[in-house]
This record gives sequence, structure tokens and C-alpha cells, in this order.
Amino acid sequence: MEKFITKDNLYRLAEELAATCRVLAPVADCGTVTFRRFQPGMVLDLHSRMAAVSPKAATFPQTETLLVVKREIPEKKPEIIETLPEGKNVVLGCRPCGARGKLIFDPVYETDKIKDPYYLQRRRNTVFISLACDRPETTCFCHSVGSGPADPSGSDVLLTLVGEGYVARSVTPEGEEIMKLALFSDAGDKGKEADAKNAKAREMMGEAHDYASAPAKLLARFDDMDFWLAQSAKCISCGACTYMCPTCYCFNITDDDLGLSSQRIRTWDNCMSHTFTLEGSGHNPRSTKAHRLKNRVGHKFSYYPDLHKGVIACCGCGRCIKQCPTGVDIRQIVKAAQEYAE
Amino acid sequence: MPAQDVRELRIVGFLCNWCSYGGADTAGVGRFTQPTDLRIIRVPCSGRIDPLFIVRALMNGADGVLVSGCHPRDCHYAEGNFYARRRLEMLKRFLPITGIDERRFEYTWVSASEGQRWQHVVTEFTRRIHELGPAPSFNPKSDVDWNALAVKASQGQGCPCHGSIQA
Amino acid sequence: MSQLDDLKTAIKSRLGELECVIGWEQGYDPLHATPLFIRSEADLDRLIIGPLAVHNLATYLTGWKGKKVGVVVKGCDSRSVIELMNEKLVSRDDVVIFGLCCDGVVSQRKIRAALPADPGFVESVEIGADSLKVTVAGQAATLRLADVQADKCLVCDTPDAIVSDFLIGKAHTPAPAPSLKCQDEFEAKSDAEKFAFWQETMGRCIRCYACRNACPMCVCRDYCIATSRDPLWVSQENLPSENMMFQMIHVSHLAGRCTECGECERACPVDIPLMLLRRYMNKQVRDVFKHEAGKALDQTPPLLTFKVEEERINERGW
Amino acid sequence: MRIGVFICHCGSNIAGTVDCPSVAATALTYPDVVFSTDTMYACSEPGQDAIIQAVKDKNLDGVVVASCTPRMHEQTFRRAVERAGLNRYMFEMANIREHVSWIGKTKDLNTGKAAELVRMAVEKLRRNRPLVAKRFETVKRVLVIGGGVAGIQAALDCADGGQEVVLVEREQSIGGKMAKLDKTFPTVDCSSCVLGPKMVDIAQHPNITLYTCSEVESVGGYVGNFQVTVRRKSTYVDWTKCTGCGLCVEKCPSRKHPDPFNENLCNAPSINIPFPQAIPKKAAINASSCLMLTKGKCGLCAKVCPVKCIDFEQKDELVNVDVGAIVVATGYDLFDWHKYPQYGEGRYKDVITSMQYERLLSASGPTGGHIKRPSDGKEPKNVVFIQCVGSRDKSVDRPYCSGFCCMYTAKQAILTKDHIPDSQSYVFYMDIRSPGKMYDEFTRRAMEEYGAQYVRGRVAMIYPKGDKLVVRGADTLAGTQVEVPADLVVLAVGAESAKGAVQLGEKLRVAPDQYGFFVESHPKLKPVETNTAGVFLAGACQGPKDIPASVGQGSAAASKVLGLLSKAMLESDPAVSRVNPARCVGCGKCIQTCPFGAIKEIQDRFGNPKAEVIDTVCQGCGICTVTCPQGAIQLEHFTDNQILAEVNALCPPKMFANFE
Repeated sequence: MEKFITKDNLYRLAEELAATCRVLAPVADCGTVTFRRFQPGMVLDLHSRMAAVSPKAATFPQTETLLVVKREIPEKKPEIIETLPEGKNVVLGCRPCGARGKLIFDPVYETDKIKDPYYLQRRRNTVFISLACDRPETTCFCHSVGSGPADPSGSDVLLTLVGEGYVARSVTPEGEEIMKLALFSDAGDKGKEADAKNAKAREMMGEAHDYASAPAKLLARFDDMDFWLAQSAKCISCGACTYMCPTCYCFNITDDDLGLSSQRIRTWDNCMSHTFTLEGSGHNPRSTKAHRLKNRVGHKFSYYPDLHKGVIACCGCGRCIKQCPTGVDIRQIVKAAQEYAE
Repeated sequence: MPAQDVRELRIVGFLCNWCSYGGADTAGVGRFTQPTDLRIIRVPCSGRIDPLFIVRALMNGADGVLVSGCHPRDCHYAEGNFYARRRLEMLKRFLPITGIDERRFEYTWVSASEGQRWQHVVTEFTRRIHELGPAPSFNPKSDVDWNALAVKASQGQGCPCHGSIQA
Repeated sequence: MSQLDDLKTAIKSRLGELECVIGWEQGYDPLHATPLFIRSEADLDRLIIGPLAVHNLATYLTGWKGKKVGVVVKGCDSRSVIELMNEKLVSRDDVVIFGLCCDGVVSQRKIRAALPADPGFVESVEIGADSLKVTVAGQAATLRLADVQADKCLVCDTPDAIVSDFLIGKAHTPAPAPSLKCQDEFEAKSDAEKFAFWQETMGRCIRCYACRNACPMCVCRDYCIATSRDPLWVSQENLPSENMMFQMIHVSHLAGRCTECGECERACPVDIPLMLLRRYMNKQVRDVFKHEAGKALDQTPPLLTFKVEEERINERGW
Repeated sequence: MRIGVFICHCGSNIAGTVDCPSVAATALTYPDVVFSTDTMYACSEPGQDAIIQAVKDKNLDGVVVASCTPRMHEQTFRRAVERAGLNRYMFEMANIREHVSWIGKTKDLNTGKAAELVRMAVEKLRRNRPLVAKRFETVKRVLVIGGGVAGIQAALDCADGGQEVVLVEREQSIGGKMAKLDKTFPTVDCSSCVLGPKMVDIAQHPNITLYTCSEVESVGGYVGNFQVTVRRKSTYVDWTKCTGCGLCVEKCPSRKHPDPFNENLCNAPSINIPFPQAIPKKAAINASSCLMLTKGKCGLCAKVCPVKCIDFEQKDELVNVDVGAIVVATGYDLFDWHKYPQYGEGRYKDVITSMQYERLLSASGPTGGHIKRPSDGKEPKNVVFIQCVGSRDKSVDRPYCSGFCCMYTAKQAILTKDHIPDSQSYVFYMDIRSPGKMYDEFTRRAMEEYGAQYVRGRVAMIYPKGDKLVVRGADTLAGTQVEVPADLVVLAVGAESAKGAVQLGEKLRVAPDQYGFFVESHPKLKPVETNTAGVFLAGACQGPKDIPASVGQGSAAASKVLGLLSKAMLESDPAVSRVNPARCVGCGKCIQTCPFGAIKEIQDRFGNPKAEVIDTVCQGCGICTVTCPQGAIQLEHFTDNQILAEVNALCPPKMFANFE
């Protein structure tokens, strides 16, 4: 289905959806752009730039309470309450890359053996209305990881800015449902304009880098610590890259014991942190940032693809590059491995 | 004491074992009536009191935190309260930037013999906290509170440094 | 010879005896620099200095403990090196300091605010004597360096490296502003306003610890009490209170040690103005202890010592 | 964990304003609490037995008692849980008496508060772990500082108890103030006759090493293992040779400097033996007045000395002694009365101190025991005594009563009459303080049998009239002004802390009070202990005392020392700091801030610097724990987690499931 929606109507759409679901939309927030729960009256920033934080929180919140334990009297067993996520969510105005992130999650959180109820429930109840990019940022490389500035995969509705509104294209039945609302009008021949725009954006990205050899080449460097020491020299092993990443799906589970009650929470984990692989014995197989960076890059461009039909665990949004305090560039690292002369 | 007529507020006390805890005991032995809001945590020395304990209490929603140790020079461990004095003074002076009313935190020196002084300190501090009323919760209590904040932020209010950027 | 050439010559003269020399090179786009680890003379060609070379490279020094390295520092960065030495975390003998006389660095945030389009779309940058010509999304804009200078530079009284083996460039006579407008404005707000502000910004914090790991004085790193279970100070739950708790840990552990280099705020991926807290704490430290971290060798951080009579702390009368 | 909670009624002390059964019931809902009850007197024998029984029946591994202050009974209950087979540190106490029932009026508020204090104790206990004391050997040697009567008594008792004793005295001879006294109240027996033999015992006792002209230079270590350095000041006489014959004293031509032993009433030779009964009876040279040492000529003493023991080159000597315990008996000094304008500030020769008067009365004194007034050597007929000179007077920062002045004034009035039968004594006093056996009877005798006239009032001024001094004061009983013409005025100066006491206190880590007297552990129950383990107090260094009290305390301190050193091994409190080497980054900040030097830097097997705590030196203050940014060094029993648990119990962190 293809329709048109004016800028004003898009805001109304947000208001309308907000009545029944939790709407996340990009908001210019004290110098940055983050996804915030939409409220009527909120000023949205859809265009100035890509949101600093990815929209993955919609399907994979930074903190998720798995269960709560309440204690009445000792004779009675403590009462355990499982807290599955409720309600519907809409992500409005994310970029295609952000929406695409969850495609990396799916094969991990839903396998024949393991089905993560928390993730799947959110996944099921979340609709992505994303906005095609009209020009790439210096850190964008979605086209090199099998996607592009107007890639619909992962979105339910894809918007393309045309004049004073957007051409909306439904990608899934859920998207189509939303587009039935009266706020959408007939697209007329604006579709062509949109295609042209999207083509132009793709063209501006230039030639895509070929990561085909990456999995093997990275594996070849696995025991070459000098290589990784050099690559990780400037890394300060914080979590900016992983926490901003739409595709990083690692989590940590901790219990907060509050005595009379306690909760088990699942939180984003960060493979660049020392504690990520710290063992109870005090031993840490990834004791240095070099080990950890090797794992992060290796996981995205080698181990994951090997497990999942060659799919690179990266959507090319470039947040990890742009938000890195010291400008560690994952593209350079993979390239260095690919071009490494044996 | 008016403090007792109204609902109790949450006041946490950190007292060194040798002087102030003893002072509180002395006040008890002397039957010096005090408001009941205060709950005392006993530590060996005011030098053991990490300012972050106080922050933790405030972050958890304590309405007031009272710290007391030996008078300077009288520390059982010779130097503990000298370190404590610097640490606590820094915290007290720092609180205003966080928007937490620094009057919610007080530190003082009470010796084991100063039962009456302890009664006075507790009574005065409790009165002060009741005047200030319950402390606001740092975690917005409901979605509504969240939303109000978020809307304000989206309109570029609140932040001085980046305010210009929203324009 | 230009300052850069002098620097290169100086580095050449010592490179042989050093594991590496830490400087800057151009990063992923013309507007961003990134740290450079010079191991051979060939690397020297990539070396840059100037307004875009923002990183405080002292942050890396503790990571090279035991090895002899060189580091290029601006005046502000040199304070961090000094403080590290004063706390015996870095040995003077292990570091060759290439000190710069610094004309100030940019704030990427201010640049973003000043440009017609987001700097993400930058195409080219020309650095002039006192201006920056940036072409972004097809539109060219000329920014006066003075307008986009980092806040710390506006109040900087140590533009030239305080301690160094080589001091490169011509010395300045600093004329720092007495205070920062944004700081004064914020401090003037009511408790309620400040409280609400931190609630909101801490609601945005994702606790990636970039602020901590970018901080040259945060030497606990892997053993920070904010990420340990024993002791367990902070819940992993991403609540404003827990995020604020972490920031309070950071501030209190830096009391009397913070050299106000601004790396924490620069590193924050969601632009939380952390320096509001740092500057305020530093002001208290100045007022009470007349102490400024890293301004001189052989100082003791004020919270690691005491005076029997404290001139500026009044005894608590009741 | 299985925790048992016991809520004590303390008769009605707690139960009166706290609903103990309901507190016990609430406690049952607390985590890990499997047993909870209220009891009438937890500290009583049946009370303790009940706890022990419960531990066994319910197989508890932790106990919380809510009763009085831990400062009172923590040890009692720790021993009880130990008897029950638990580690003594698996116990916590909630103070619901001093901090609740005795200070709060409203029962329901008290009950709620008590329940929360129990909650805190439970949360802390859940994080306690068994701690085992380190055992260490003790040095069987005692240091006694000060050779006055208290120090002498302590030294003798310790030595008789079989311990080696090192007695350090600042002056040339032991004996202290008592050696200067003529007679002692209330028996009016000869002071040196009672003290003399004890002094001789010191000199002859095989277990006692005596260092006079010596001071404590530094003190290190801890109970059972103190390292002390003593500075032996040079006397320019080789005491190993000196026989105390006194030939040099007779021949010494330089006799210009006042004699301190005689309170400067007369001059002393530059080489001197202070008094006939001096112990040790050895000569010493006063460097400031000796012609040889000041001008380089004379040396007569060296010539006449039959054993050639004079050594003008002699230097101070530092002696190191290891001791297991220390007795401080540094005594007191006399108030400097010149601060008072009304007594002439020293303008009138015939205004003297009570101690100077003792010397005038003493047969071994400058006047051979004949009372002659300093100005003209005349025998005084009217003698005026003024009491409370530097006692009970805020204006000179001496608000306390020196205790013994009333008594020695009465004694001196009596002795005056004995020496000069036709004399008349007047005593200006504030109150007569004469508690103690035969004391009040003694003062009465002074008035009734010896006719001393007691005038209740302060003296306003003293002025000369002819060869007399007129003492003008108030008679508050008669409500009149009185003027008494006096031949001699004796000021009953009060006691103040000995010079250098504060400095010595710093070396010993014993806090002085605001007047410089050392503070005891507990004013009633631990009068000779200090807050520093292994250091004890005797005599007037703890506060003004008369002879019997000082001797009593000397013996008390000695008995404490003997008790301490009779143990083969001592146990150190295991609640000390511990380093987690995995977290320690070796920054050394803890080492920098530890007041006791209890943390040292070591290297792990990779050569990384790490901190390490010396258990027996650590006093458990926890300064290091706060200093360490990584929380790598934790004070056992007061760890971050334990204190945080108490905080969280009081103010539970808000759980708020957020979506953003």
C-alpha cells in the first residue's frame, strides 16, 4: 500500500497512536536526539540527524524486570511474580537501519530450542514507522552491510520525505493497518518522486565496501594479539558503542535484593567492559581491551555471520563510530584485517 | 515536640561508636526526650562514613541525614574526624548543584558526655526536616511525571549549556 | 618552522627510546580528530595539532604503566599528567612530555549548533588563523573559532603545558573569563529547577561509562564500584537515581583531583552537561582548600590529608 | 541463613514504652528470620540460656538481640552466642532502650522505630561473616613513665608480680612531689620516712631498670608489642662509677642558679645531688650554670672526684626498649599563681606557695626546718593561708577542685603552730573539702586545737605596710571586709596537668582532656584503662589526687598490667581492614591516610603493587575503606555492603520499571 501523509498529520498520527500505545519518537533533548515516549505537545526532531541512541529500547529495553519476589511471612513461600511486558508500542521516525537492527536479534532470541518470551512479546507488539534517509552521514555504511538508506526490511511502514509530507509505504500487515487511518491520503504520483529521492540518497553513498572476505580474514587474525593491540590502542573500553548499537543484543541478569522484596532484572551488557567475561574465580579470559575489541568486531563481522547464513551483525548506522569518545572506526578495523598482508 | 505530632519523616543518622553513639546513649540514660524520626547507624569512626552513604540515603529518598562524630582532636583513632570533616564539608557544599536542599544533610560533633547537646541536635535537626517536609523522589513516581519532564526537555527548557542548540 | 614541524622534530629526537608517542590524527571525517599512536617516523606524517585535537591523551598514560611513552599535551592536559604523577599513578621517568602552547580547541557541540546542517553531513573543513570554514550538506559556513571554542578554553588559565620536556609554540599570557555564563545561569536556578533538570538528564543517561573511561583521573576503571557486586553501591537498573548515584560517585572520587579537562562531558554520547557538577565541586575545593589539582607538582589531594585547624571550615555549632 | 531475634523487655525499661511482643512478631516477617521472641531480661543468666537453647533447637546461625546499647552488653551476648557454638561475630544488637524506649514518649512510634532498628540489625547480620581473632605473643616487660609515688607503686607491684619493669623519670631522682613534702595529712607523719624505703626498693629490685634524667622519645607498636625509645639526657657524670659521695657538690664553686628541688628558695651548686635520700644517689651537672661547660674553665669537680666519673663530653643517649604494656604516671604540676594580680604577681618576697612552705618546714630544706620568711629571715608570727589559688576558678580556666589543698593547708596550719607556738594562722577559704578517712576530723583539729582562724571568703588584695603584708578580703559569713596583717602569706596553689603531658599523650595516642589530664576509658568502670589498649593511667596525670588515691591507682594499674601480661598470647580484634587484591590497583592512598601505619605495600606474583593490612596494628577505624575508590579495602564487620544494607533497610531504593 502506498499513501501520503502531511507533516502535520504525521504529528496527529503520533497523538492518535499515543492514546492507545506507547509511542517512541526522536526528540531534540538538551543537545542530543534521543527516542522519548511521545506526549502531545512534545517537539519532535525527525530530520536534523539520526538519533544518538538507537530505537532498540522499544524491543529490548535497557532495563527489564523479569520477575519480582514478595515476601510475606517465612512460613509462606515467597511470592514470585513474573512481569511480562504489556501494551503496544510504536517507534515513529527512526531510520531504516535502526528498524533493521532487530532482524539481527530474531535468530538469537527465537530458535527451535529457545524462545525468549520477553523479547518476543515486545517484538510482536511493536510497530516501526521509519523514515528513509535523504543523505548519508560521514559515518553511514548501511549500503556495505546489505542494506540502504531506504531499506524497508525491519520496518512496518517506510516514509520518504517529499515536499511538505511523506510518501508512506506499508511493509507489513501491521503497517497497513495503521495506514488505513484517515490521516493518510492518496499518494498520487508522489511515489516516483520518492523513488527518485531514495535513489539519489543511495547514489550519494557511493560504492559499497565488500565485506565478503571479512569473516575468514578476521578469524585469521584471531591469535594475532599485536594486531588487536594496535587496533585497540585508542579504545577506552567504555560502552558507548555497544549501548548505541541497534544490533548489540547481549544482556546481563542481576538480582536486586531489597530484603522484604527483590527483583530480577535484565539489563544491556557491554562486551567492552571488564566485567563482561569476569568469572567467579576472578579469572578473566578477556582481560585486556584488545581481547574485548577483538571479540566485538569478530562477533559482528565473523562469528555471527558464520552462524547465521553470512548475515553481518551490523546495520551500518555508524553510531559506534560517531559516538565513540575517541573515534574508534569499526570500518577501519575490519578493513585492516581484510587487507592484512600475511 | 511538634515533630512527634505529625507523621514521621525518614531521618538517617551515622554516628561514631566512641563519642556520638555514646552521647546518644547518655541522652537516653538521662531520659532526654527526643523526636523519634531518627534511625541511628553505628560506625566505628566518623572516618568510616563515606559521603556516598549519605548520597545513597538521599537517592533512596531519605528526608534527612545526620552525621555526628567526636569533636576534632578527640578522635579515638586520632585522625578519623579530621578526614571526615573535609569529606563531609565537601559533600554539604556540593549538594546545592544537584538541587538537593543541603539543609537535609547536617554533620556535627557530639562527645559521649554531651547527652543534652545530643538531645538538642536531634530535636533541632528533626524540626528542620519537618519544616522542609518530605524529600522529592529522584525517580519520577509516575509516567505522568516522566512525561512532563520529557516534554519540557523537548522544548529545550532546563539546560543552560545546550539551550542555544535547540533554537 | 611551524609549531607542528617543531613538534615532529622533537618527537623524532626521542622516538627511538619510546614505546610510542601519543598524538592526534584526522579521524573519520574532516571535522573529527582521533588519537594517534606514533611508533615509527612514518606515522609522524599523520600527526596533527590544532583546534580539532580535543582529546586529553593523558587518559592513556596509566594504560602504559611500566613502559616508557611520549605524550603530546595541551596546557589543560598537562594538569592531568601532573596530577597523575602527584598521586604516583604515573612516574615522571616513564613519560616524555611534548607540551604545546595551545590556542584553544573546539566544542563539537557548539559547532553543531552553529552549522546550517548537522555536522554528520560535513564535506570539507578549512582551518584558518581564527576561523573554521566548514562545508556541510552542500552549504559552506565560516565559524569564528572564538564562537565555537570549548567552554574550558574560555576560562583556561593554563594554555601552555605546565610541565614538559619540550615546550612547543609561543607562550601565552592567558586572559581567562572569570566564570562561565552557562555555569552561573545554572547555579542561579532554584533547587526545584536543578533537581528536575538532573532527573530528566539522568533519565537520558545510558550508563555507558564513557564519561568515566574518558576521565584521566578515573584510574579504577575495571574495578569501579559502580559496576561491582561487592561492594554493591549501584543497581544495574537504569533509573535516574542509580545513574545520578554513579555520577555522584564520580564527582566525589574526583573531589580535589579533577583537572577540569572536560573529557567526561565531551565523551558523553547523549550530551549530558557533566561539567556543571565538576566545575561546582572544583569551586568548593578551591574555596575551602585553596587547591587546584594538577597546577603544580608535589601537591597532595586535599581529601588525602587534613589540618588540625581548618581555616575555612567552621566548626559545627548548634 | 537462619536468624533468631530476641526482643528484651529490660523489665519495664523497654516494655514500658515499646510493644515488645509486636516487635517480635514483625521481626518474623524479616528475611532469614526463622525465630523471634520477646524476653524479660536478655542479659540475665536465664535470658542468655534461652538464647543458647534457641540456637541449638532452631539451629540458628545468627542472633539479633534488641535491648540496651551495645556499648553495655555486646560483649556479654557475643560470649553467649559463642557458648552456643556460633562465631561471636554472627551477632548483632539493636539499641531499643537508650535510643528508643528512654527517649520517645509515644508507644506506637517507639514500637515502629524499634522494629526498624531490628530490621537494620537483621540486614547487617545477613552480611556478617565469622571472624577469628589473630593470636600474638606479648613482651613480658612494662614501661612506667614517671617516678612519683604512683609510678613507684606501679613499678614495685609489677616487679613483685614477676614482670620486668623499666621506670623512666624526667628528674634526676625519683620521688616526685611527695619527696618534697615535709609531713603528710592526716597522720602528720614524715613524708620521706614513708616514701624513702619504697624508693630504695626501686633501686634494689632485680626486676626494675631505672632511667632518671630521661624522657620517652617515641612510642610505636601496639598492645603487647610496643617499641619505645627513651632519651637519657647527659648528666656529665658517669653514673656507673659515681658513688654519690658528694665531694664534688661541696667543692663546686658555682652556686648561682636556684635550686628547683627547694622550689627556688635557695641556690644549688652546679653539680648536685638534689636531696639526701635521692634515688639514684648520683651527682649531675647543670649545664646552664656549670663554669666548665659555659666558660670552659674550672673543672674542680673532676679534680676532686675520687673515682674520676666526671665526663664533660658526655652526650644524650637513646635507649630502645620493647614492652608489652605502659603505665603513665606523669603526675601534675603546680598552678602558676602569678596570673593573679591580687597576690602581687611576685612583687612581695613573703608571698610564697604552699610547696615552698613545705620546704621551709622540712628539716632537709634550706632553713633546716626553721620557718624563716624569705624577705628578712625573720620568724613569722601571723601566717595567712589563701586557698583555691588556681582551683575552682573559671577566670583562670581552672574550674575544677584540686582536691588536696584544703587538707594540706590544715596540715600546714597545724605544723606552723608546732614550729612557732606563739604564731597565729589565718585561712581564707571557699569551702572546706575534706572527704576521706579522718580528713574532716583533721581540719577540725586545725581550727579547734591549733586555733587556726578560718575566714570564708576570697582575698581581694595584698599590700605592704611596714615590714608586714596586709591581706584584705571578705568574710562572707560575717558579711564584712577583713584586713589581716601578715608576716607571711602562703598560697594554696592548685594542681594542673604536668608540662609536656599533651605531647606525651600524642606519642601514646591517649587523649588529654581540655585541661591536659589524660582521659580514662570509663569514668567509673575503667578508671585506669585508656582507649589505647595496653596503656594504663596511675595517679594525678588522670586528675588531681592525694597520696593514698595515687598509690591506690598505681596498684590498680599494676594489677591490670599483670592481668594482661599473664596471658601467654593476646588476641587482636578481627574487625580490621582487609584488602581484596583482585580489586586493589596499588595506588597507595590507603597507606597515605592510615593513622597507625597499619597498611604496607607489597607486590603480587606479577610484581604489581598491592596494599596489605598488618592485622595486629590495624585499629579498625575504617578511614582506609572510605579512602579507597575501588572499595578494595574493606573494614571487616563494617563493610560497605553491610552499611549500605542498613541504609537500604531504612530507605528502600525505589523500584520503578521504566520503559525509556
